[in-house]
Amino acid sequence: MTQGPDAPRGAAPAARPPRPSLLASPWPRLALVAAAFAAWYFVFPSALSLGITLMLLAGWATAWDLLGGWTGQASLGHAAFVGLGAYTVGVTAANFDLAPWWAALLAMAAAALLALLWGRLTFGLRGAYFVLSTIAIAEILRLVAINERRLTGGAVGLFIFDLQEPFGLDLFSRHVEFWFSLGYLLLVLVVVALVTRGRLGYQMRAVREDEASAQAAGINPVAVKSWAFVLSAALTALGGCLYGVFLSALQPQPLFELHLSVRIALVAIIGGRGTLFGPLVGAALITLAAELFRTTFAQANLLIYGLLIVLVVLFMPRGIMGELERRVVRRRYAKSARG
Amino acid sequence: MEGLAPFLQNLSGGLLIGGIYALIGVGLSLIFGVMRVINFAHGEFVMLGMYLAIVLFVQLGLDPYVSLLIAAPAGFLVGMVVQRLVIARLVDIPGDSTLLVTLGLGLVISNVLFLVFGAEPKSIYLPYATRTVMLAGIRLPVAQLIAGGVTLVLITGLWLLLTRTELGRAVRATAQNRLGAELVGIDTPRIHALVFGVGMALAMAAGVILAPLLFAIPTAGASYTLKAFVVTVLGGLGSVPGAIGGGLLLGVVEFMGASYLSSGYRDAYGLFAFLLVLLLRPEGLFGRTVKRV
Amino acid sequence: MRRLLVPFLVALMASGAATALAQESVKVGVITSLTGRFAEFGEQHQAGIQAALEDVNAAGGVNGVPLEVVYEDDTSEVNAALTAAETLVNQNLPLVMGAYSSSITNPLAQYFTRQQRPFLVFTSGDDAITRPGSDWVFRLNQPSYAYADVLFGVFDALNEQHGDGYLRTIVTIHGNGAFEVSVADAVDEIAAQRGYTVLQRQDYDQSGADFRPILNRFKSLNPDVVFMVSYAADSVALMRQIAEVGLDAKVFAGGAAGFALPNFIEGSGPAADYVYTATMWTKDVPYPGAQELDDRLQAILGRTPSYHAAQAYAAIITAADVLSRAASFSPADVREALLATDMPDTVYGPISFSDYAGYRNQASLPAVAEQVVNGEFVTVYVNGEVVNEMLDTPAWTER
Amino acid sequence: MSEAPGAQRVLEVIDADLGYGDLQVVFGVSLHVHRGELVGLVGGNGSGKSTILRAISGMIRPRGGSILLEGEEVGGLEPHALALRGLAHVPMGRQLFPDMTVEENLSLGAYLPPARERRAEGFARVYELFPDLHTKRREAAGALSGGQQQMVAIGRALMLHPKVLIMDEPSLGLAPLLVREVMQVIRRVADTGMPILLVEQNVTQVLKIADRAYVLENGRLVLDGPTEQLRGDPMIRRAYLGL
Amino acid sequence: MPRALEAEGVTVRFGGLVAVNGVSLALDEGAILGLIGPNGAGKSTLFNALTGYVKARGQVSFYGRRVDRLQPYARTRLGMGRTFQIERPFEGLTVLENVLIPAFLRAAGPAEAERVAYAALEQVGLADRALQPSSDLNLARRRRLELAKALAVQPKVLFLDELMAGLNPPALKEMIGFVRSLADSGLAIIMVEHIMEAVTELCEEVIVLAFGEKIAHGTPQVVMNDERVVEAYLGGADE
Repeated sequence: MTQGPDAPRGAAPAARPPRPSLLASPWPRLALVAAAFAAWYFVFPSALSLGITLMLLAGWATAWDLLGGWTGQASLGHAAFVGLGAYTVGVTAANFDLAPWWAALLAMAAAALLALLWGRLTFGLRGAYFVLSTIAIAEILRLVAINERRLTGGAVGLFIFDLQEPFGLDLFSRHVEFWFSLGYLLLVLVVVALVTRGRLGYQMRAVREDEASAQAAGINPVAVKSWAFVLSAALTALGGCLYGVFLSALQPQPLFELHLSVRIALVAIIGGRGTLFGPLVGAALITLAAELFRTTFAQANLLIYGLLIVLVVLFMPRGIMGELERRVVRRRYAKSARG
Repeated sequence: MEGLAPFLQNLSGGLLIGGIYALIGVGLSLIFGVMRVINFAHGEFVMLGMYLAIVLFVQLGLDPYVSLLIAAPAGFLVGMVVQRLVIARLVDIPGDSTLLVTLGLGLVISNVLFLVFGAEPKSIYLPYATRTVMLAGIRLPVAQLIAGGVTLVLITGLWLLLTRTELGRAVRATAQNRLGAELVGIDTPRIHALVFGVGMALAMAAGVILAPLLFAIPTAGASYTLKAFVVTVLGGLGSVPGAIGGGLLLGVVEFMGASYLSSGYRDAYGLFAFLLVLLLRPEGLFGRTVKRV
Repeated sequence: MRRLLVPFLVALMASGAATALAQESVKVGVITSLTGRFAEFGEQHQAGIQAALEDVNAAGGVNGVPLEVVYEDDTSEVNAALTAAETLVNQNLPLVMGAYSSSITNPLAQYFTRQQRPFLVFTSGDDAITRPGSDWVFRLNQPSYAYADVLFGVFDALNEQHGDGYLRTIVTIHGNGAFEVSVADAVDEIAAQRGYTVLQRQDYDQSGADFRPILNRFKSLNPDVVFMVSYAADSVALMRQIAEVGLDAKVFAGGAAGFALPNFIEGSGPAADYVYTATMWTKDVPYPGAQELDDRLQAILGRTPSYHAAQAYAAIITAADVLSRAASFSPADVREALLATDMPDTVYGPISFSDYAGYRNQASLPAVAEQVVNGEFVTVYVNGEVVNEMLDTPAWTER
Repeated sequence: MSEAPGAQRVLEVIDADLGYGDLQVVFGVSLHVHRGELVGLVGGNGSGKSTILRAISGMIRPRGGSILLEGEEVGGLEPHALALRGLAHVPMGRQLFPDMTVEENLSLGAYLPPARERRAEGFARVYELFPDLHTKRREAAGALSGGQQQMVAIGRALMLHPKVLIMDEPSLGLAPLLVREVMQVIRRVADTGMPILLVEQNVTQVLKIADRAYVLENGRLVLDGPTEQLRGDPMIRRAYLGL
Repeated sequence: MPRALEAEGVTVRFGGLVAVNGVSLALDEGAILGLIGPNGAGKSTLFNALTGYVKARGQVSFYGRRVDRLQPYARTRLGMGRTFQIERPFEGLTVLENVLIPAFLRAAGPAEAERVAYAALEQVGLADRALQPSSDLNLARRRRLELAKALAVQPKVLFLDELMAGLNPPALKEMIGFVRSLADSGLAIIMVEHIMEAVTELCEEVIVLAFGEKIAHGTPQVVMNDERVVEAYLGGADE
């Protein structure tokens, strides 16, 4: 029992082949992503808005995936955090002339707090019940944003006219926004890469796979889910801040909509839940396809979400990157078994 | 103090709209009870029913209450096909795959409706749709009364089907103990297809009934899905009588909230009730505490 | 991903190449909703633009060069609109116009202001677009304030006819979108100025098509005027339910797009009768060529045009006029030309841009009031004058 | 009621190899049930009894050997196909429909068309065997005592008018007093001429009521024969206690 | 020998049914305690009560510290490791990742966790399959993986729930030897087991449960000859 099938009992540990490590570095691929988007800036200088919306959606989906993919608690209420981020920048800039970087910190803290409370209340719920509660909570926030005019400007909305400039950068310039969005996307990817390679990341996976077994590994599922939710919410809200500046005119309808929550979730699922780059791939696929269809196939752009998600769930249940990674894992094992 | 008559007026209004909520919710609940599938495309099937009623009215001049006879069987067939082609492949897979697939189906349906009918809201005008009758000082709208009546008939029919027929017993048996059902020779996959069909027939029937009352908008399905969830969670997921109670309750809560508090938060009242029930009594207000169906 | 990217690149480059190639025409950009939930208005816009281009180019275009429109579809969504705006800005078009929904036009206005490019709004009514406004944003259509203003003109005229005190109290019900809220705000503002009392103001959430709780409440208040602000679907549901609940008032006023569309009458049936509605343009307005334009639009669309088509028509002829006068096509010069606009005789009324009542670069056109009579819209009030008889609204029990 | 020479075999398992995934649990087991016979299949925990039963009732597919019902191969058929052919199963844990009445539960036993036509006859037979159920026929099955629930489970199986009845651990989870009661019920059913294969851990009781028995140990048959011969056989002790 | 685990009057009720009734037991460091009894006797329920997976009345102490109010994960952290009767690998993960998860409990960082995980995998002979998806493992290897996961938390008391079931004779022999070596290294082990061969070889002490009650306690030889035990196994209810 204390040895592999072939090794004789008591074989010196030095005789075994070098251990293959799991901790293959994600950094080269991250650098590739950074380079690709940087290239976008120079190759398509006339499509910066598209790049910004893509990177923001990818960032949200990657952040969503911390909770929905790595921890297995799908949420259909993440638009609430996008809206929270955008409105925090808008409200603080309009009323207190607060610098946007402080507003971003405030938004992240507020989102984290909301997630903590929200999680405390709902993590006892299982499966579908949790999903339903996320929809309900985001809906309620939308109604609050509409009805509490003094704070949010209500349906007419809130306009961001002036923002303090960090290092003399005009935050309203698409060029500056592009690099900030890229920075945001990379930040989210780095955070997710670090988290998922470490203790918390493995605890999240354990909770996703089997809570009882996770407890047997000494993991407190509620604590792990709360951490995942808090991180996911704070990162989503940070992207929401950028989006708020990008729009400069904030209205409850597009920001808090169920539609946005659904889009964030579906992008991550199509790309591959529980993979570092899956949400990014999903966002890129969907955004670019929608842009193509916008200019060529006109109306069908929302249809593709529906069709893709049905096809992915039926035929690629792990999503695009999930299936790819699984193949890589199998191949790597086959190689290590041969070598 | 506004007096008793307005209160009764509001109560009756809430109950009438609640009846329709119940009809939307009961199909969702039935499907969950038997198959453990949360159907996120439910509201889109309601929309499908509305559009079918509109097309039949515009093309053939059929009164919506007559087109029920076409819509319900059509819903049944479509539901069976969807279940067989898509959901049956996923029923035994744990996790949220059926939830996602129905979410995707909903998007497909609403966008196809959109491509066919455009974004412009569609409605049909029936002369009796604005008539009312007075009953003990309360004004009751004729269209809603008819809708309530049809709802009553449909839900009673469903109830009789479930309790008085061989098939209904088989459905309940499958819901309560699938292994037991298979052992007595019930073809449970067939029951699943059937139940999904019935659920969709009810959803489309609800759409038809709503057609003279409301406008059809391709993208409105999601809000009906949400209503259906609220109804079923209030009543207890999987419980048919619970869905009726939940629907009526939701109607009254919304109506009273809009009347006496603020109408802007109308939808929020239902959602608050929903969250409270979810947190404090997840088995639903009308469900039993011990046993799950 | 690679397979998708390639055609995408090709498309992007093609669009760039197209602008570089053809300089034998003057191009202006139009951002509108060709698809998505506002597509029906995009269609109206296209019809108006088509008619206007025919006229402009028949009359020699822009100083002899034909005028051309580059359409960008915003798919009824704000992200796509901003992407489209960037595309147009990068093509260095002298003027961009748009869009239908205020929720899309607001962020667009912010964007063009930041880019310091002129932007001409011709349909969105939200006050906030030009109040406070900016140097770069111009609007030729009436702001939401005008919707309320024209109906108060009707109320004043009715008070004059029936003696003071005929109409004093108002209840307002409105949707919670940006536009509806801003009309309802205008109602509060004007009522306070002119001595009316708003007894109650209620909003409702999107497609919350059951208004009975609100209407029951209104009924107990016995208002003189029921002021409604909502889009198409809701306007029909509202009138049907008002009839059903038996809410009586001396005036039912519909202060938004929904009530002025043919759909409203089709959907509401006889319940639509006697309702006053505000609209921005009709074939009956006392401007030259209104009837002919209406006929042409009808021919292009194959159905009754809405005022949005006329607004789009006005936008194109304004653009042609502005560009003909502009010293160059640089943003600053086009802006100067816009400021100097003075077109007294357009089919949409006199167009010039000025600052007034807190607005900036806003055309000051009055709106038009109609009343539904026997299932037809009848123009009753234009430019402060009663042009047709205004009928009293009978109680529901007497209809 | 011992084996009559030439009596027809209603149910026969020949040289079955069974298991789950890559785990083989049962090795080359053969057994049979004659008409009118109550046969016990006994063995300790994890000896493979339930696996054999699952294979017979179609819940798992045998990987080797055959299963014959009245001489016809039925290995690999789905449970409801087996039910149609006259094999009724009283499952472990009873698997009743708890929110339905006793009568509805019984009625569902005759769900399949051939039995449906003889439903009245079935009710009469079950109520005669179990008068208690008749008095409780309007009560929810979930509200009955464990012993009564077991009667409902047996009754439900009988409603099928089966050719053979197989029972999986009917005594599991029951208090000692109820175990005896249930065993007597099973004997009574057998006395009506119904062939029964009884899979049971409680060897003492089985050896008391059954006509014949097979003893399993670690997935292999170690002993079989008429129960009077088996009682007191030390092999049984060994099979159970590993001593 | 320090007392590793002590339970006093543990009682579990499911609705009206008493699944475990007032069971007490004690376990010393380095000892192996067997828990046996017929199907449905309440062995697994008792296990779940001791490790915190079901609500129970009564006292449970771990090295003198009361743990009966603690959540399962908290008991694991103190040093109570367990396997599950139906082995539950984290299906979506590789073998190494499966063991990495519990290994993180006492490791300072990923590198150390990986070392601990490899050590556990080597102990059970799965190191060469570290990168295989765990869903591809056969039953015997899944068992070993289950054991490696329990070992990776570096427990002081190990709960083994039917670890031997379904193993073929050579694998069984190997597993018995392995469990013995674990006890020799100072681990206290409590095992639910049906394979009598394993029980008699490993346990110096066994507790017999029937109908939720402790009916016998002693060495395997003594217990197995106890008439009440024999009756419980062969089915009592005899006059």
